[in-house]
Amino acid sequence: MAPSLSTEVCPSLTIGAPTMLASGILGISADVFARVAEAGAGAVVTKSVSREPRDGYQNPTVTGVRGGGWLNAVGLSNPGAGSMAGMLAAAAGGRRGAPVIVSLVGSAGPEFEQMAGLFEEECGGAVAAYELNLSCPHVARVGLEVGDDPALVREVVRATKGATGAPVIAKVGLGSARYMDTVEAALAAGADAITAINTVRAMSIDVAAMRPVLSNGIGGLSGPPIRPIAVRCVYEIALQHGAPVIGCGGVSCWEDAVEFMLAGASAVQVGSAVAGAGWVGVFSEINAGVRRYMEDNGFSGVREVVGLAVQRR
Amino acid sequence: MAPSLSTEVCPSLTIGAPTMLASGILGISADVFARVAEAGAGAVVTKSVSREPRDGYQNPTVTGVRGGGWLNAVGLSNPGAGSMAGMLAAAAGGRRGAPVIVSLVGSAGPEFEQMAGLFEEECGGAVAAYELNLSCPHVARVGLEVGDDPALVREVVRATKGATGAPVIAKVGLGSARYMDTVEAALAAGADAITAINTVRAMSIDVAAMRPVLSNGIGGLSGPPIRPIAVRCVYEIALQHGAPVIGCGGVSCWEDAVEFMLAGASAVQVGSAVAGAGWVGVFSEINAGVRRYMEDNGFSGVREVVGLAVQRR
Amino acid sequence: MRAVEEVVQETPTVRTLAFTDAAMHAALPGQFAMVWAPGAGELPMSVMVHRGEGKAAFTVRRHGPASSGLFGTAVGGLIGVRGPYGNSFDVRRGRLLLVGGGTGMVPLMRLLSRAGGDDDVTVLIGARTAGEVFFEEAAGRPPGGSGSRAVEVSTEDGSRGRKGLVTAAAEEALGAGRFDAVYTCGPELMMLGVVRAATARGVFVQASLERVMKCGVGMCGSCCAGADIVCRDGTVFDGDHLLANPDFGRSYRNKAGAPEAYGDARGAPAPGAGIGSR
Amino acid sequence: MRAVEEVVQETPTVRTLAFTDAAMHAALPGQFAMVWAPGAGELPMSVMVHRGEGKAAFTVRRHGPASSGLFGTAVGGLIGVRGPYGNSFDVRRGRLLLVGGGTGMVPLMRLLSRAGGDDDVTVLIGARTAGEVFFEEAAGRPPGGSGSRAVEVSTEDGSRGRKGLVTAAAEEALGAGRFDAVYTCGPELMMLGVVRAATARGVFVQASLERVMKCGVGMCGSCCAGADIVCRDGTVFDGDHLLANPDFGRSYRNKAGAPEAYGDARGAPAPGAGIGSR
Ligand SMILES: Cc1cc2nc3c(=O)[nH]c(=O)nc-3n(C[C@H](O)[C@H](O)[C@H](O)COP(=O)(O)OP(=O)(O)OC[C@H]3O[C@@H](n4cnc5c(N)ncnc54)[C@H](O)[C@@H]3O)c2cc1C
Ligand SMILES: Cc1cc2nc3c(=O)[nH]c(=O)nc-3n(C[C@H](O)[C@H](O)[C@H](O)COP(=O)(O)OP(=O)(O)OC[C@H]3O[C@@H](n4cnc5c(N)ncnc54)[C@H](O)[C@@H]3O)c2cc1C
Ligand SMILES: Cc1cc2nc3c(=O)[nH]c(=O)nc-3n(C[C@H](O)[C@H](O)[C@H](O)COP(=O)(O)O)c2cc1C
Ligand SMILES: Cc1cc2nc3c(=O)[nH]c(=O)nc-3n(C[C@H](O)[C@H](O)[C@H](O)COP(=O)(O)O)c2cc1C
Ligand code: FES
Ligand code: FES
Repeated sequence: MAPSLSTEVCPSLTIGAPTMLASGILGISADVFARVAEAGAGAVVTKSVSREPRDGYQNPTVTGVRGGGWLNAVGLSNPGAGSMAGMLAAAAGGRRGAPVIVSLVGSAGPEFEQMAGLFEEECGGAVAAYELNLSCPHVARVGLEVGDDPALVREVVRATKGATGAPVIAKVGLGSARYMDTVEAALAAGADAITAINTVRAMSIDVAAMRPVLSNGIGGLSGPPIRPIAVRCVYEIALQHGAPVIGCGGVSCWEDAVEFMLAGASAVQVGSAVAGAGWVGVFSEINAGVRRYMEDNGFSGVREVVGLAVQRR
Repeated sequence: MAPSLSTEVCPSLTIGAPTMLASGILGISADVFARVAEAGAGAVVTKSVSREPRDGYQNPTVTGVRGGGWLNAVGLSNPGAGSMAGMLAAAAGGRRGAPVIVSLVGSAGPEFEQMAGLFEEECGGAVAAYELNLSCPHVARVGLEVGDDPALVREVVRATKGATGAPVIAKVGLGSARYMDTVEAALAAGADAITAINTVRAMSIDVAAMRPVLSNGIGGLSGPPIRPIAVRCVYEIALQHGAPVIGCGGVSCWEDAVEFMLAGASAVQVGSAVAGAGWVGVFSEINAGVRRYMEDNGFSGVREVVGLAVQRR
Repeated sequence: MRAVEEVVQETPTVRTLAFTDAAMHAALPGQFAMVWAPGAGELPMSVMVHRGEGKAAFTVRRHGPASSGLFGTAVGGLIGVRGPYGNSFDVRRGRLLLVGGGTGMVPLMRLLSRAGGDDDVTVLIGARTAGEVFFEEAAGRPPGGSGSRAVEVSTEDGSRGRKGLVTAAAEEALGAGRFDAVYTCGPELMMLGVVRAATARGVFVQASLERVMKCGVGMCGSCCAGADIVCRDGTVFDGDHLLANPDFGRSYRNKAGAPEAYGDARGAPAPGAGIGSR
Repeated sequence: MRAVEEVVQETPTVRTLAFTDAAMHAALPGQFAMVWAPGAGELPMSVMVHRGEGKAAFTVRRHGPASSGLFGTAVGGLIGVRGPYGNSFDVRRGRLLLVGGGTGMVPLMRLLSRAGGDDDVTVLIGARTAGEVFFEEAAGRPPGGSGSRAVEVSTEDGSRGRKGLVTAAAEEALGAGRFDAVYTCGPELMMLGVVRAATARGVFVQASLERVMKCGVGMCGSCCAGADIVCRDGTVFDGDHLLANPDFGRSYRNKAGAPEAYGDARGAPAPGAGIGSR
């Protein structure tokens, strides 16, 4: 029997393939979500939405990095929770494709509570889970500034949990505090899973222009450069907490996906790799590779792979 | 007039070229230091030495990363401060080449004081500066575990300063606390300059072996992947403190070196890049490129380049 | 970064900046670049042809902060150029109709440079007023072979060429003669008119869409239109595909990513509506 | 990772593990790989020849934890292989003398496979006792051309071949005949003897050094000898260069990187001294 790609992300969320579209990637259109699902993604995560729409920063907001990877500071431009909820509600009728995970970003509990409440009201059935962005590294008062404050993390997770019965996933990153404190606070407050990691605070300076490339100066590094850092975090979280983890950071081929699974991730998110030659074809390529790996090694399901490298050297 | 490559690292340390050999790279032999100096390095930093010799971890201790960069956990293997001091003393007679910066690693003030005292006694004149490794990410009780504790950082810097009149450089990295606290503590305690950054805690898992590659499991990521992170740190330190900074992390060509200088570094360290095709030839290649850049842009010295991108977007 | 080597003033508000870049020189007609004017911003720009080995250019209209920064770059000034991105026009042979509005003429000029010497090409240029017409002479330069080049200008105020919208000129041309292919670039409602007119007559037509673009490589999603990612699926689309796209001529995503309607949606074309100032 | 395809028991404590790897197959004589036995460790290993397209092998003596892990890898077991690293022997034509001790025979076997069919090669194999001799037959296989292959074994206990150290056999061979080049690999004090003997007679000689190796790529410095970085400048060095290296035959860096003396430094060769068990 061919091994199954389906994976239990956390007890209340099982998806058909272990590759998800990461937040902020092609993430504002339900039509595009359907297309990414057809391309093989087991779930799609929306762009992080805030209570009010945000224009974000001026271009340059995205730049390739010499030596590999991407740097971005789009500044959390997003149409706002209301617009996103409306779009998902409209799309829910003729719904095709994979579960949609809504990413929320904000500064305090009440905002998250309001937004989750709004989605539940407008399109509750269409939201498979909420991912809380506690880790965007380049926007003031949100993201890492929340994630770096364990008390605030608890407040935000509790507020979201209070507004929905859907699983709540905390997305953590490397900030200026111990990221493990963020993980602990989120889990203590009831988070169902952890996504690790977001982009890493970084900068590119153009030597001819003699100034930072991004209009915001500092941005977030993504792509292959951060993969070994992300794998380490997934491994540490799995080792210390045995909690459900979604791996994110630099996944661009099946080996990367399997590496995260061995480290303890029950699914991976794919972000910058869609900029590669295969574009959204990267999902089916990764899925096929993961399936082949399971076949070749006699695994019947993803669960058997997850965490195999933990405590094994 | 051709621009000069010489650079003032900090008021009490001026070197002939802005590229240094990073600590832990080819760093245990005075004969090799002389050779690296001939290859163009403006200074060499020794392997971090501890009070007692350390065997370090078993192989695999170094591994290339799929997609770029290196991961290592050599476990601070080093011959000990006594052996290193003896070697430098013996070499000091027929001394050729660039200034030698001695890297020290330990857990508390007295250790640093003792080691610096020993070097001062045995070969004081041969030591151009001390670099304190407050940032090795994969050995217990030293490195980041010291760097993450600002009180300990102050103690260690003061202890070293008390034992020598030579400049003391604090090498910081991304640990689990705010690295800027480490910078602030080190500067407050009298550090003459900051080296940023060390390797970043990371991991590689082999999908066929289904286990971490390094015998220590977790190691430190170096090379091009960490450059944008390191540039960001140098920029932040220059912006917030205006302190002398030495850039380290992923420098492999002259553009990288200039990028760090524009971000505020008065010199750069080159580590993993010596594993490249040009090997130790990388120093003269970078120096030549930096000189050409200064010529093309009408700069007469390194100082005019340093920090140009700070507060400029 | 590329140094600007030559600046041509096309109209008081439009300039062409030429530079050397092998990849841009080789760009296909319709492809674009992300162009950075340091300190001012980065914008998507169609790659313009420029004579000379390895040369290329951008033709920019001064408008907001980023385009003004680019417009103001003098000879010797540096611009950042990444790309070329996107697909390109399917350049057919025979009788071709090109319909351009404003800087929408840029990709059409590159297309024209790839047209065969034996092809008969009619170029319709739309502008508000005489002073805003550019590329008229270059578009009319006779080809090497047996083919022909005809250029007709439409201005809204009638100060040059025929008075009225260029869509009217396109309707007329399509009614009067047989064309093998139609290509259009300009304000979206103009393109909607041209695509409809050509499709109604069963003529192959392609249009190049404009959207907010941040990455240019199919990652950020800012450029989406319906299920299409314009920077990667496009910017050039076939007419029938566009007419099936619920957003074409109707709405675009603003900087926040929220849908915004084009003026009088699917109604009469209104030049200048939509994003950008192209 | 590579799957082991074949295991050959050379002696009770030495095995050859063959696998498929194009880069290792193409390795030059003297080059080495970093070989990982998961869970046991990673070691530098000379690349051994193996018949068949794309095949290569390692020949390992069981000793400490890492070599025992590798030795114990069965057919189908996985090993990690990175490289090939280092330089290689300068393979000359004519009358060649190869002097190997223990697993130092491995790079010499690859060298032998590159020797010309018309070359006359004498191979001197040193071992402690008869049961530890291997590659004797393979080394003696006649070449394709007009050349010859002569193999002479020395054992310390005289249980096979001549009794005594292989350095004595080398001295004798060098005294008896004219050689165009001498190549040696094995315990460092053995190599010191061979290098001295050849140099004294003005014969070109090369030796392959063994040091503690962590990276294999000239980065970590663990393999330094004098001003040489053995993994990158070597492992093969010319005799005169070695005799000018203050560490050759005298000291090596232990795992901490501190210098340690070879037994009776620069004195009589003592097989087995130094790092590793090669
Ligand atoms: C594929 C493509 C090709 C184009 N080719 C040309 C061309 O050849 N010549 C030309 O003059 N114009 C072209 N444009 C339009 C151009 O990109 C700008 O939209 C236009 O110049 C207006 O910019 P502005 O600075 O005047 O901004 P405004 O319209 O005043 O907007 C303010 C700011 O918004 C941002 N912004 C505006 N438009 C965009 C956009 N499309 N994507 C991302 N950010 C934006 C910029 O930061 C700008 O400064 C093209 C657009 C696309 C999508
Ligand atoms: C270029 C080169 C080629 C070699 N080729 C061969 C070969 O073809 N066949 C063969 O059997 N041996 C070869 N060796 C020797 C081999 O690398 C080991 O030194 C030897 O196998 C002993 O390892 P051990 O596990 O028995 O360790 P011990 O000698 O017991 O040492 C204990 C541990 O130290 C570490 N260690 C030992 N030697 C080294 C080393 N050189 N570098 C880094 N770490 C080390 C390992 O973790 C080892 O398990 C070669 C060595 C070099 C430098
Ligand atoms: C252009 C861009 C926009 C992003 N926007 C968001 C976002 O809105 N919310 C979020 O949680 N992460 C965002 N991210 C981070 C990604 O979701 C992901 O965590 C990161 O890119 C690392 O994964 P990758 O290496 O696969 O790209 C964004 C990343 C990129 C490149
Ligand atoms: C094999 C290896 C050993 C290292 N050992 C040390 C060390 O002993 N002390 C130290 O401060 N940094 C050590 N480092 C870190 C480097 O000095 C440098 O900070 C890091 O590699 C980033 O620079 P790079 O990207 O140029 O390699 C080591 C790095 C490597 C790769
Ligand atoms: S501009 Fe980013 S996806 Fe098109
Ligand atoms: S083994 Fe690392 S430098 Fe030679």
